Amino acid sequence: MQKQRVVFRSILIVAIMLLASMAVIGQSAAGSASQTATSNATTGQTIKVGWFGTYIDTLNPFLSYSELTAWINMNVYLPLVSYDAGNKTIVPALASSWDINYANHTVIFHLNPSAVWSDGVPVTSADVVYSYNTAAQNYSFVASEVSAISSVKAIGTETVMVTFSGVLWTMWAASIFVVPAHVWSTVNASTYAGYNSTGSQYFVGDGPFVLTNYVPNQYAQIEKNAKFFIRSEMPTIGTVIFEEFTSQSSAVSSLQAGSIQGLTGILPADVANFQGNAKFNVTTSPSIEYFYLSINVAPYGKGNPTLRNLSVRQAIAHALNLTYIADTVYHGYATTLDSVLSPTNQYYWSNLTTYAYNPSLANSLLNQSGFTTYTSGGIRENANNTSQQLSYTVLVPSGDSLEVDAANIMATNLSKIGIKLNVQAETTGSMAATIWPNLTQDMDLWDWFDNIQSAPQLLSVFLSNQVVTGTSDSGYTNTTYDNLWAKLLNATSQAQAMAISGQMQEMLAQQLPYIPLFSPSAINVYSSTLTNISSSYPGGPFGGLDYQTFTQLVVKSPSSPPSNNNTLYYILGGVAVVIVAAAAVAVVAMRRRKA
Amino acid sequence: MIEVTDLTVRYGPAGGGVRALERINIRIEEGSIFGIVGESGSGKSTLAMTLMRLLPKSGTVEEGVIKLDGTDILKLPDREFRKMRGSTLSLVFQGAMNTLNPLIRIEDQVAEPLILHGEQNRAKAIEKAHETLQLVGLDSSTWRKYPHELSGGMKQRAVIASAIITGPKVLIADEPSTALDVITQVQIMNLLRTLQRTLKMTVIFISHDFPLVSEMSDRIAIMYGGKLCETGPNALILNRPLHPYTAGLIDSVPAVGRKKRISAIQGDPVDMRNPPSGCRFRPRCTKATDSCGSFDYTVTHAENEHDVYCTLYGN
Amino acid sequence: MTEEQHFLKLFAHNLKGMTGLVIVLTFVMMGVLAPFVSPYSPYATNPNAFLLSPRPSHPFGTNVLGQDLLTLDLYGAQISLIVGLSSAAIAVGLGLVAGLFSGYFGGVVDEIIMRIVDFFIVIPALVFMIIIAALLGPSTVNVILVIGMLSWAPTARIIRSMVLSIREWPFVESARANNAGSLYIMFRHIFPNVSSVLYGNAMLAVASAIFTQAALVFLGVGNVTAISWGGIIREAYATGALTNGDLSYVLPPGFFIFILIFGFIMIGYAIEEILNPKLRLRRQ
Amino acid sequence: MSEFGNYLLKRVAFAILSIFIIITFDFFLFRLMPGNPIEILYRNPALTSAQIAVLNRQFGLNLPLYQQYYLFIWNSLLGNYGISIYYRTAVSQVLYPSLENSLVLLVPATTLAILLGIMTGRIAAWRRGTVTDGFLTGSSMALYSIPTFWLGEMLILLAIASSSFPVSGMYTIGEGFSNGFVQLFDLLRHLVLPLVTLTLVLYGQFTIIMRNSLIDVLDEDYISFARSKGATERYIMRKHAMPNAELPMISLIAVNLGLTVGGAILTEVVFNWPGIGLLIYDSINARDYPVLQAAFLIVAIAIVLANVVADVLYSYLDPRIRYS
Repeated sequence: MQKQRVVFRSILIVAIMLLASMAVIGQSAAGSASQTATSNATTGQTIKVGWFGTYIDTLNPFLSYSELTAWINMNVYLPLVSYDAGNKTIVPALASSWDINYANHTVIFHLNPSAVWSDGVPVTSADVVYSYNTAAQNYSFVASEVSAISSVKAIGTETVMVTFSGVLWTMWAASIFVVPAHVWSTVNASTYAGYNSTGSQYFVGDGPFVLTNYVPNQYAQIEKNAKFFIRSEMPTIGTVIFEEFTSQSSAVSSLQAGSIQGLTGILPADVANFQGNAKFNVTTSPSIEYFYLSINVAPYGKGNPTLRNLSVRQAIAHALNLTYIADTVYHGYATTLDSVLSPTNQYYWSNLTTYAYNPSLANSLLNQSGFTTYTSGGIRENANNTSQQLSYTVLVPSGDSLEVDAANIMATNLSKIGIKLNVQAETTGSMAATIWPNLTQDMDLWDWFDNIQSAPQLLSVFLSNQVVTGTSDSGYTNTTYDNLWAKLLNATSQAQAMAISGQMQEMLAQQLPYIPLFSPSAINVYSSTLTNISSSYPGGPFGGLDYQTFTQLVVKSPSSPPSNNNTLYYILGGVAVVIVAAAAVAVVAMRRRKA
Repeated sequence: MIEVTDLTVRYGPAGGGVRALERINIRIEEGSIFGIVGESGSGKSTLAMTLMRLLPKSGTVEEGVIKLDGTDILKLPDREFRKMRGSTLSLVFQGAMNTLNPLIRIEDQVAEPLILHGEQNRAKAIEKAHETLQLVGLDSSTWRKYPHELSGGMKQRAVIASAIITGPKVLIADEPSTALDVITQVQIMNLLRTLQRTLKMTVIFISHDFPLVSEMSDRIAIMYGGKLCETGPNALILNRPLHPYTAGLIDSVPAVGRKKRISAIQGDPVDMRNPPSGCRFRPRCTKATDSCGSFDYTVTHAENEHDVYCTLYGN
Repeated sequence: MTEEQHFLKLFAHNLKGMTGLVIVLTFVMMGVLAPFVSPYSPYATNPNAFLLSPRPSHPFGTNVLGQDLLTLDLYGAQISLIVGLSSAAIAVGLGLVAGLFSGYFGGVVDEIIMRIVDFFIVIPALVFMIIIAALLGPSTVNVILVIGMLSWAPTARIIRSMVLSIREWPFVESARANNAGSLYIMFRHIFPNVSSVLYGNAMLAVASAIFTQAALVFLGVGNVTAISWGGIIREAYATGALTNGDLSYVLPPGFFIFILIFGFIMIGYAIEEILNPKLRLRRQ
Repeated sequence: MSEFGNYLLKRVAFAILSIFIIITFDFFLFRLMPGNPIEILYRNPALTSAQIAVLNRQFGLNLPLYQQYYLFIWNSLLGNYGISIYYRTAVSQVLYPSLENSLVLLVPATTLAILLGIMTGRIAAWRRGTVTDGFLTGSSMALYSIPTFWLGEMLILLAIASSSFPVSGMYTIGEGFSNGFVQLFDLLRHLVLPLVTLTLVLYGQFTIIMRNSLIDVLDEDYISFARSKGATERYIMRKHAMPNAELPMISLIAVNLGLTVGGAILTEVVFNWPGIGLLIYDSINARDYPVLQAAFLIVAIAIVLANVVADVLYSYLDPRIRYS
């Protein structure tokens, strides 16, 4: 008769038990983390860095295209050479010296003899050969960076000879991480996630830190590598935790609450809140993020054909009030762009054709091209062919509200010269599906991360072979341009490479497949307990790609841990146990009374 | 003995609402069967509910006294009266289909009043329930069943068993057989009569079915529109109805051996929200006169405790 | 007094229903009058007046672009009402047709339709909507279609159960005996008798559509370029208005969504209460 | 009893059919929609067409549709959801931990909401028509109307202003917890805000369902009959009314699980709770089809199974079904 009570009660009990067991499972997962964390706790202080936007996808450096992964791997693996803080000069990393022979197209790297993996095994040329071969595999996401290499040979255990085609050798030498062959040869590099979730040893690396824990979608943790062989760059802090957030909001609130100490990507509108606060420091650095308006110029593309008219594109470029957008949307924390390479890139060419804000010039350009009549909605149309209307849709990633805002203002700008711009905010996935492979869009407002500052790699986006299933979202094709790229890859001097890339940038500036828009400043906020912060890297100290942030950083005063008063927890725990026990007794008593 | 004096019950707020019962006076002898007849809306179920003190929240007793063996049960504290409910006074419900809780076994439901009235030992209560079930004609195969497994007649027997298990003094049967087929109806009636005799209960039998009531009862009350029309011994009322409504009821019944044409009472039942002045039956009455409009329901005592409320009689 | 008049009279005396009606009408007015009463143009940006706190010139302050939040909040009523009403119309229309066919024809048709209904009732609708909206692309029309197409099942189930009983009523029998066509009987005879339930149901459908639209925009898969309350909340969430404690940014749009939904639910509940005094279970 | 067996068989058969429909649906939803999951990767300037071909092969996108379908069904049944496009590992590796985290939030929230809903629904029905009822029903409707994400944001505002509870995540990351207690309390502290949000928005509907269900039951004859037997109101509530009113709750709760999951997604996104809702949200942005497919599949199947369990439970508790 009381079956139902029993069932309801058991549902409740099962629910509670489930919760408890979940908690325990969650604990055990976290527990393994805390064990490794506590074991090394004496070696230094912990700092936590927040990150939002694109998460760690995989920690395998050959498969990842996440910026955060690149940042972590930078602290865990060494490339053959690297850059100094100004990002201009090549400095030794794994290789202590190198000999270049442009005539033979070879470079011979001499590895640092004291280089050693975190498990004690010496770093040898076999590791280099393994890594470069892996990077060249079909599945590798860095294959294009090593495409200029024709062979990698070990000449002895500490010397490697690489045969390459052109001057841009730094492009790969500084960006391909050398991984331990003795570990990686036991896994399938095409599916290996970059860590072994079952073993206690996550990573074997040769960088200043080793990865000690990683929970997808939540955090990754690196700790000082006691065996790091470049003693002068030995970090002073012990542990760095990269915590992933879904939104700026949750990251910023964690920063304010003191549970993370550094964060990039603070919105311009929020800067004022941190500037007046003694607990935080704010730095703004030039960003590697690069916003552009891509125009579908593909001859066969399904976008509005009027966009293939250069005068229309020029008119659009003249009509956009980029300074106003930078002021309104980014509150001044953005620089307007003129090239398809960001100004921080070594190959940025500054003497380019530019398009000043000039609506009347824009209007006359459109009048000259025959778009002289207007529809009832005030949209310009071709006087001879009224089906040609200057009405476009621009795709914008809905995830970035500032980009959407910018697009809306651009629509207002263009309406002044009789061009209708329809802003369509979509997830990046939907945008990709519209753009590739058929180029059905009119325009898209998107961004690149110009993350290889030492090479004009973004110029490859405009190659003809990128159009159908490549990176091109403008559909731009030009054989002269393609030939220049081939020449660039085979250039034999830095100056020659500079000149060619400048020529290519000028071609793009004249033909306008992209209208470069702006590069928002990277705004970093960090706790004022952190000192010796290097902010010379583009993107700022917590913007990724900065090797020196964690090797140089010093924690001034011990960051007070979030008030974890153990006694309080014991008391609370005791109270909870008493309450549960009392409830249990009450339940039993009640049942007995009923019976 | 039950004595109802000047009982007036209202639904709804004071000053407004509906008077479902007005100035009802009834005397029920101990050990007799008292029948109450009326169409729906006549107030007969309200009367039963008032006797059980189970009026819905909107219902209030405006005035009147109900005396059971000398105590005014309307004045008893709730707690005390609840002890009488189900032990001294029992109710058999109208609509046998839904009177039993679908989730509880028959024996448990029958035993429930015993447990509610202080029986500590469940096994004993169940045993008594089995006895009572047997008494009402349900054999052991039904005891552990659930209500939906029984037929309508069996369910009503179980309901009766549950009502009599405590050996109540008074059993109020409100339309106990309405939803049943004719044969089952007869069986239930016979059962009730037998039980009344063996257990020496006072039974108040309420129905809209005049022949059924008159067959069962020692005395009868006829109600219309919340008022009494006529009360008296069964035989007198059946043979010599005084009130035109009673006469109409009798005429509308087809009876074996009567040659007379059946005549239904013309008109619609009284609208209780807006009752006519004077006699409630006036708009439908064939013998209505002008004085009926100001009739104040003064009682006329005819012979042999045969009372009638009508302008045709008295003064 | 006709049945409609009787209904209206009861509704006019129903506190819940009238409260709901007043709320909804207020928001309708707000949407319609927004262009006339708004102090600013909803698109006017101002680089010198971003994230202002509330002040007489901007009662709710401004957003990151310097747009007046009061204006945006007023305009927000439009899309909520448009999406809410149109997708509810689709959902209720589909549910009605499915319910009528299922209940009237019975047999295999009924079995098939009811299995589909079961499927749609059980699946996690929001997950489904997020995925489809993300895949289809976020125009307002798409959002309306997605919400409408995925919310018809409860209506169908209720209509079917009503049709099952009405089908057996004498006037339907006699229409059938007179060789009336099935469609004719369904829409001429049965429909008027289920329409009353439909109204209550439709109100609740509007309420859930308004909620869903806001949720989709918040998650970034709705139409984020149109001015909507969900969009303002999303913006507040994304731009740190929350961490700054900008109440005037976050509070009004959410409050408006809440009150509007509440209004529709009250109306729906009142209609059900009137038509079914015993108050059966509400729409799931 | 054999009819009960038949009934069970029918329910299970329907569940299997539903699961099959869900799998099929899931498959075609993702294949027939515009866009190919690999396309999002086109934006990587480092990707060559040879690599795209490799990826297409890896994700089985180059096979004929019917083969993909066949493989998909087979793999789904085996719990093999393929490889995540974004994480480049087995989908189950990211899905299962998220699922677990979601349960930590969902189970207590739903349980609490149901218990509270039953409690207040009972009071409201009991005091039907009084001010108490009006207040409880009104506030339940209000809670039902509150947009989940907005309520969450309001709580975040409060929590930040009072710096009381953590507003993001599931536990303090990287904390060297000295013992299990501290760790559990850390989890509970993080659980507070999302739990309150989810419980509040779910609570309203359960109250109203319970109230209406109970009002129906309180009108039944057996309630009046029990009263005529001399039962106290408390006794009637406990013994007669509640069991009969709770019965339909069981299936209603199961049917409403879809809504519950919707609420959970919004809550997880707002509070950065690393559950399946957040995973879905992230996967939408990364267009990680295999993860989305698997997430949808697993949630839908879980709900179908919950409905079967509810049906069986219902029929076990309700003798009318059990024996007829």
